[in-house]
Amino acid sequence: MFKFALGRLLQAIPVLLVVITMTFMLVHSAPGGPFSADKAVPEEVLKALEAQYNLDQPLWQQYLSYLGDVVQGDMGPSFKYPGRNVNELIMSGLSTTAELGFYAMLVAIFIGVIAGVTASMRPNTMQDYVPMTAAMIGICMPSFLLGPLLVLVFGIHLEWLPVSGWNEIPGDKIMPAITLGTGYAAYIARLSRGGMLEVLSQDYIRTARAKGLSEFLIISKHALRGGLIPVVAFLGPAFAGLLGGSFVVETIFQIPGLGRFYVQAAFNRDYTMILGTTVFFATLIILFNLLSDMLAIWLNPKLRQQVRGDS
Amino acid sequence: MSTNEITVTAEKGTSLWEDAWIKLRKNRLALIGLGLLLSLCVISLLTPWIAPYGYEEQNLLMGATPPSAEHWLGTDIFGRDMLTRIMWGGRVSLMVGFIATAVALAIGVIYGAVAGYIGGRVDMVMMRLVDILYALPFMIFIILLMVVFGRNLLLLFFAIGAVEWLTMARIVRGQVMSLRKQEFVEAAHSLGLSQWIIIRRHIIPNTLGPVIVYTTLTIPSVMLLEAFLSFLGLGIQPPQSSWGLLINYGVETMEEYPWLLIFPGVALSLTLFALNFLGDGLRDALDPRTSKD
Amino acid sequence: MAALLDVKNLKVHFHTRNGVIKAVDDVSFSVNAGETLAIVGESGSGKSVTCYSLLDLLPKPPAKIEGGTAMFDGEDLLNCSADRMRHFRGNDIAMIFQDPMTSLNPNLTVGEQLVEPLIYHPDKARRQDRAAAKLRAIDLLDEVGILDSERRFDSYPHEFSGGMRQRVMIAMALINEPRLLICDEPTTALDVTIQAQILGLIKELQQSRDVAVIFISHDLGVVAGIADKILVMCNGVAMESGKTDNIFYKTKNDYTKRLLNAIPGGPKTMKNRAQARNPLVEVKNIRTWFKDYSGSKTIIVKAVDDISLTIKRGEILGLVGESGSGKSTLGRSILQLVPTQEGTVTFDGTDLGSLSPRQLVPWRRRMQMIFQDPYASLNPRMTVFETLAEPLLYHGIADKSAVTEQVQALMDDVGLARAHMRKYPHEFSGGQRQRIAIGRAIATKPELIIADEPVSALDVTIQAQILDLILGLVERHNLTMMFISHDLSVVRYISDRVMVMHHGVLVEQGKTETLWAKPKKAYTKNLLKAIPIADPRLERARN
Amino acid sequence: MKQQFSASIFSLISAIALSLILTGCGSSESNVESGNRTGILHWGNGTEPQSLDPHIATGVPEHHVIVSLMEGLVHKDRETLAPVPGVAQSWTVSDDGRVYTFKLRDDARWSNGDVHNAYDYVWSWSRALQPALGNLYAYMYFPIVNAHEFYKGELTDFEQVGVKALDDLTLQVTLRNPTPFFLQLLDHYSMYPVHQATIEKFGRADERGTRWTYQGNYVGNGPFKLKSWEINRAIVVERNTYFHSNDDVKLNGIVFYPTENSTTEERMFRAGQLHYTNDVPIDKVQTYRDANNPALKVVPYLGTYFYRVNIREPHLQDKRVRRALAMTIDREQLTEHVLKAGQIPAYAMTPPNTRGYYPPVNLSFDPEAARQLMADAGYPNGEGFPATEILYNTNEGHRKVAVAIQQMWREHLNIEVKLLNQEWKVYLDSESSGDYQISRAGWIGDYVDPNNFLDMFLCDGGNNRTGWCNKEYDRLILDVAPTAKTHEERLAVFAQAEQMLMDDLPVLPIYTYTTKHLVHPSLKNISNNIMDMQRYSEIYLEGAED
Repeated sequence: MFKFALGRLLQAIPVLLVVITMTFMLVHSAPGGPFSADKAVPEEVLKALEAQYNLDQPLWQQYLSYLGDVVQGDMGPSFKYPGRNVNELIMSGLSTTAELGFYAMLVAIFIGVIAGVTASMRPNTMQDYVPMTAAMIGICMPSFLLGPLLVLVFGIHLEWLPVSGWNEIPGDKIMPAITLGTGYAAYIARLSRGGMLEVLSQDYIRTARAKGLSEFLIISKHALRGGLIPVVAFLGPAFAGLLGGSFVVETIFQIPGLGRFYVQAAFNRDYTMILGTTVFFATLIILFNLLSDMLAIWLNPKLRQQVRGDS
Repeated sequence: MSTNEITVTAEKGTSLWEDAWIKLRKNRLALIGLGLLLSLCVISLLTPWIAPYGYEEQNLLMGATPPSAEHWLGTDIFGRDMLTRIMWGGRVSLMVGFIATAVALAIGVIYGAVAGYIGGRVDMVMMRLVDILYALPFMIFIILLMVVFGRNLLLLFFAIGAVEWLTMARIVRGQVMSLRKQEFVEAAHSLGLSQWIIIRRHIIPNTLGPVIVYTTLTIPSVMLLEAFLSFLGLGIQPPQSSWGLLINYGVETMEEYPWLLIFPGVALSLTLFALNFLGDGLRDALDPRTSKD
Repeated sequence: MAALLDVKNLKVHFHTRNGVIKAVDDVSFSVNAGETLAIVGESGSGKSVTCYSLLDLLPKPPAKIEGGTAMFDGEDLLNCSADRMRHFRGNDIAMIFQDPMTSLNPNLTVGEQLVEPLIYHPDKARRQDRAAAKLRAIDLLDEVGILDSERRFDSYPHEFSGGMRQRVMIAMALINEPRLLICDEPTTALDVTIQAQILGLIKELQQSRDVAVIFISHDLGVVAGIADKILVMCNGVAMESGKTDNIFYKTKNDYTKRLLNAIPGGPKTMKNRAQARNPLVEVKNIRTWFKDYSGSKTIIVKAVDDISLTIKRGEILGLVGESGSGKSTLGRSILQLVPTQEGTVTFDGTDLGSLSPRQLVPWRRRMQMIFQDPYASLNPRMTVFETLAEPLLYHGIADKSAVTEQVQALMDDVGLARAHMRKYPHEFSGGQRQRIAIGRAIATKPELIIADEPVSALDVTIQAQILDLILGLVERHNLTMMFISHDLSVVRYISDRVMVMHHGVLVEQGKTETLWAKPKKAYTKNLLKAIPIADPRLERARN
Repeated sequence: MKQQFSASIFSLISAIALSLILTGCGSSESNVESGNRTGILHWGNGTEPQSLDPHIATGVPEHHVIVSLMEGLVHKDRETLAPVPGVAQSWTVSDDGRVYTFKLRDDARWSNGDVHNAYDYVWSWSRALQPALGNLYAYMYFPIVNAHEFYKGELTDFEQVGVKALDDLTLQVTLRNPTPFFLQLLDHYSMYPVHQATIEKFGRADERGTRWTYQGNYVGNGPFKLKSWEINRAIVVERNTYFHSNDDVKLNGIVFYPTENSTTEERMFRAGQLHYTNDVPIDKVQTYRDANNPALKVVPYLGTYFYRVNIREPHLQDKRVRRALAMTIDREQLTEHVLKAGQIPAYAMTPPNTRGYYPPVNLSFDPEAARQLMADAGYPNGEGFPATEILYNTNEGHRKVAVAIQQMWREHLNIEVKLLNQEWKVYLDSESSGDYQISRAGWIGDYVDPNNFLDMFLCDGGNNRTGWCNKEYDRLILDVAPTAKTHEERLAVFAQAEQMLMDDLPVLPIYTYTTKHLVHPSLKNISNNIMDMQRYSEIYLEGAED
């Protein structure tokens, strides 16, 4: 397992390097600099600002010094928030976004797996159609629509939940988590239905049935493990996507997360911040894909024993 | 029980599509989906002739009126007829949905198939490239595209295709990795067929099932992505509109003028369900291994 | 004495969109305690459906039991509640399935799966705690011949070989001391030596426990030795039933006769066409090793280890070995379908290993392969025409205008009706599919064909037809063939010369009849001894 | 079969889970209720402030926070905007209007207790004029003698700039010209003092982005002090006990929320999470109006929404075309039916009643005359009019205006105009590089004076961007107006200049902005001035009314 993980991490190095290089070129060739504003910026001020952030140096020199800093773990100062550096901004947003992502994932897995498993038990009956139709709606319901809908119903009309905020009022995490998780829940429902249908048609399910086990045991003990492997494979990319895609939800609910930083940085041409968040997200994507692969291995006893030797 | 205990022998040979059509015809949901989709397409095609009003025709005095005999689906804040705007929006959304998805499909399937079939180091490099593209800041990328190439609908297709093909490539690759170990691929290899012919004739057609399902999921997300890109300035410009944009605007006023959200939402949902039913039906129908029962 | 199980007028229908299929049509039989009933039939005969319907294991819909009774110990199995059915399943009636590879849950240890019927017993009074269940399970594992049972209790199914897994399945079936054991083709997926062991084990256990056994098989040879009674089924209908000896020696039914005749037995009847000089293929010291990267340490699998052989022009060389012996890899190595580490393969004087893939293309035309599984070896999305036309067009054997004609000729050659040209593989039966695959192999007019278990997935009557087709083609097209099989009877029936492979090395080779008469190596002797004989008296005499 | 049973188990579990999620918490005390009890104001503040350094910050959200933390020499009356004493107790102006002498309060203190005196201003202003600091509002200082020269680096000795501390409590400022709006400038945060010791503790005086603005480090002189600053979450300020008029301050603290999405903000207000919103979504204004909801406050704003016309474009060079375009924008319809928030149709650049100034108006909605002008310009009935685009930055409001105007021009002039929205920074780039034809723009006054609107269109004005240049106009703004003897005379000069601008119409004025806020009834002493300035030291909360 260790060797496997190490190999994948080594592969990540060139990937990250290319990501940094391409992003660097992208952001520096995008129109509008970090200091352009609707009120004209006097030439001398612009020069002074660019000098402060080394933007007056040739591009390759900026690139090399940026790379040097990143290798040492320093992602540089933010252009938009003078006095803050990218590292601390990412860290401040990360914990929130990670927490939001975690809850959303819980919602997604919980609802998704239940719906998918329920549907798979009686394919092509109402027990299948109802949750799967709901899943279809969930996949297609954009969060910019679901979020406000939830807010209007539960926040404003019923007054059960706070309409915004994070860690301020109890219960303020519920609606964001549901809003963010629903699309993934729907996807997981489809995946787990497919996986379960596949497994339920396996010979060993018939064996279990012939042994006289109850249907509940058959589902929970024999089928679930194999049936959820597609879900596990989806979790890694999904979690990374969740972190990246949390922007809309963070905006709707005023959550101080990384997604907002990222989008604000792009709009503000906060070069270092864009680069920092991109590198960070790329790392996350690689890490979570790795984790989900490792989980898939761990779930499969055959693969698990093969890799146990050296971990 | 083993499936080969029930074998139904068909008397006359049928082509893949004929065969699929026969099976599809028996799937009521898929037929409904197909019918719905066709009628939406026909309406879109005929919109310039059958739309009750002009899509840009404003009447500020008639702003945001609820559905009435005059305006069946009400009017937006400029007094433009919603039915007309949804019809015109459908033209854009359906076109973007289908064409951009087709672009993503073409690139994703070929890329995924090549990576999965060749495998080894080539696969690793190709998949790392996908990782890289996944990681790049999409918004900056779009803004750059816009600036470098100007704006037009073609670019919109390109931008959307550029994002959506990545997942498609991953799915196809996974499929191909398992397909290439199948005996019929080995048989093709032993016939001395070139790799490209094997990929094209033996591998890609057999990935149809998951590809169709993913495609039906992609089309709606493409339509919503189009709205986001149009928002950023890439893609269509007012007074033209699309379902995605209409929904976007509708969300802002969903308390005041709910019909501005509901009707475009219904149009998009109908398309989605139609696509989904048709997609599931097609997947089953196009799989020659499922008997025609 | 009332029979333990008495099935009367069982009718099972499948309701599909294309109409009703009568999978089991008015079948009756009975089994007594201590008795073995064999239900024999080819695929589609309804033999498995019959037994699954007893334990309500059929998917409903599409299956529906339309009529009949199945009295087990005075209770009708076809007409009891789902809850009551759980009391029968795994307790009074246990089942063993065909494929031990897929019938055990790969995610749970065998121990866990073994104790389940005990610790989740539907009858609370008979439930046991885990520790007691474990002891019982370990005892049973010992009994079915699993060594080191205590340690193996915590192993996963993939750590067992096929035969061992089937032993686990048997132990699992016996754990609640059932009174009726239903074995659904329990040995079909196993090698011949293992098959003999498992058959012996079932027989032994049955006698020691006095249970009734229903033994489902497509192979009359297999049941000859163990069945007391036989029921022959075809297309859902019972063709003939009676005592074993009566079925074999006083056969009444035509279908049963055909079944018996189709069993390959005896030597080859065609003359040996091998030309002594100038062999077509010469293999020298070939080694094909695979690296298994999946483990922590890279394991080298020596699939083919230092084998030399020659194939003479016009001969049929049989290659025999059990699963994992490397026989398929050897075939693929000769055709350059897998990379080899060492050694040379010379085809008609040319060293194939020295050619680039592009240079190899014209040679591929001259040597072809027929694969084992006619379901997997045909592209499901290509019609017969497309499958057969592809090599013709690709190698320039036919141009577009003549290709239809040539494909038709090929179809005639392999005995396929021309009308089927535009159909897809799934519309054909297994035998017909194998004909398509053979057609594809001979399309390029090759000189050498390597046939990798071409008949092992087929029913016995179809198997006989395909073997005759192959023999006919060899003669008509002057083919040279390497025929790979685990089934010694088949190899004997078709080959001029035989090689025996075991663990990647060549054990023994010689003229077919010489080898049969006087095997030199112990391994070969064991192999030959394990062949089931479709003759109850001979079988009984053997034991 | 048994499947029924397990299915019901699954649905049971999901039902329990759902109800747990939904009823997990009851409603507790809202922000507004607790705020009213504890004297904490919950304030919707628009976007996240970028910096709280008064010499670096730009933007309205920054302004709100900084004025709660800092105080200038002079500030404005919250209704009349007339200068009232701040840190300066009193001031005198010399007869020629060039020398201001400020007498400072003797009880002024920094929020850490340090004495706050006239020398702080000399040091602070010298810092604000350091070119390296990148102070975008440095031009606020340029009326001061030699300030511009120092800023450009032509002078290095700050002694020569017209700022002197005569003693601890006396500050003398000498201006280049009489500048009637100078006292107003002093209330702009770019002229606020900063605490020298704190800044030097965290870096050089001219170093941008040091940590002195962090929570725990920040030292100000205003009614509140910085308690915490969590980006994208909230900025919290609390009572500054060293503030000279602490006894008069009623609020115990303010929480500034970044509310960049006005739809969300409005929902927060409805849910009792805010006392005050930064904005009201366009479509909600009507709803609040219809319901006669007293929370809605719409007030005219010192700002003009207009379209720039790029007169470097050949077909837009003809001022008849520009006039025709300007005459066919039905501003009444636009403000009444599209914008619906009390915006005032604008027929000139400067908003009416800017310090007594009413701009000359020679523009009206007249499609008939406009068509004639177009025909004269060679485009009868719009024929042959080249393809033209309206550029706007991505925003719902801008889109609405553009869509309506597009249709008006089509209807009245029969010309096809395309719309083009661009992301903000791209739009800025296009506009400043002249890569547009017609572009939407807005200008919000920094101080109440026509000068602030009119000096934009000087030939080399950085914010001109239209290519329009008129030497006579430049002369009026730069030379004639500053030397005017009386206020009236000065206004007459501006009127003359604006008349020239409106004759040529390089810009098409559309409407005068309004500010829209939702204000909780418990919030008192909220100001309704045209600069949308609030005095946090005067605001108080009345106990909850519900």
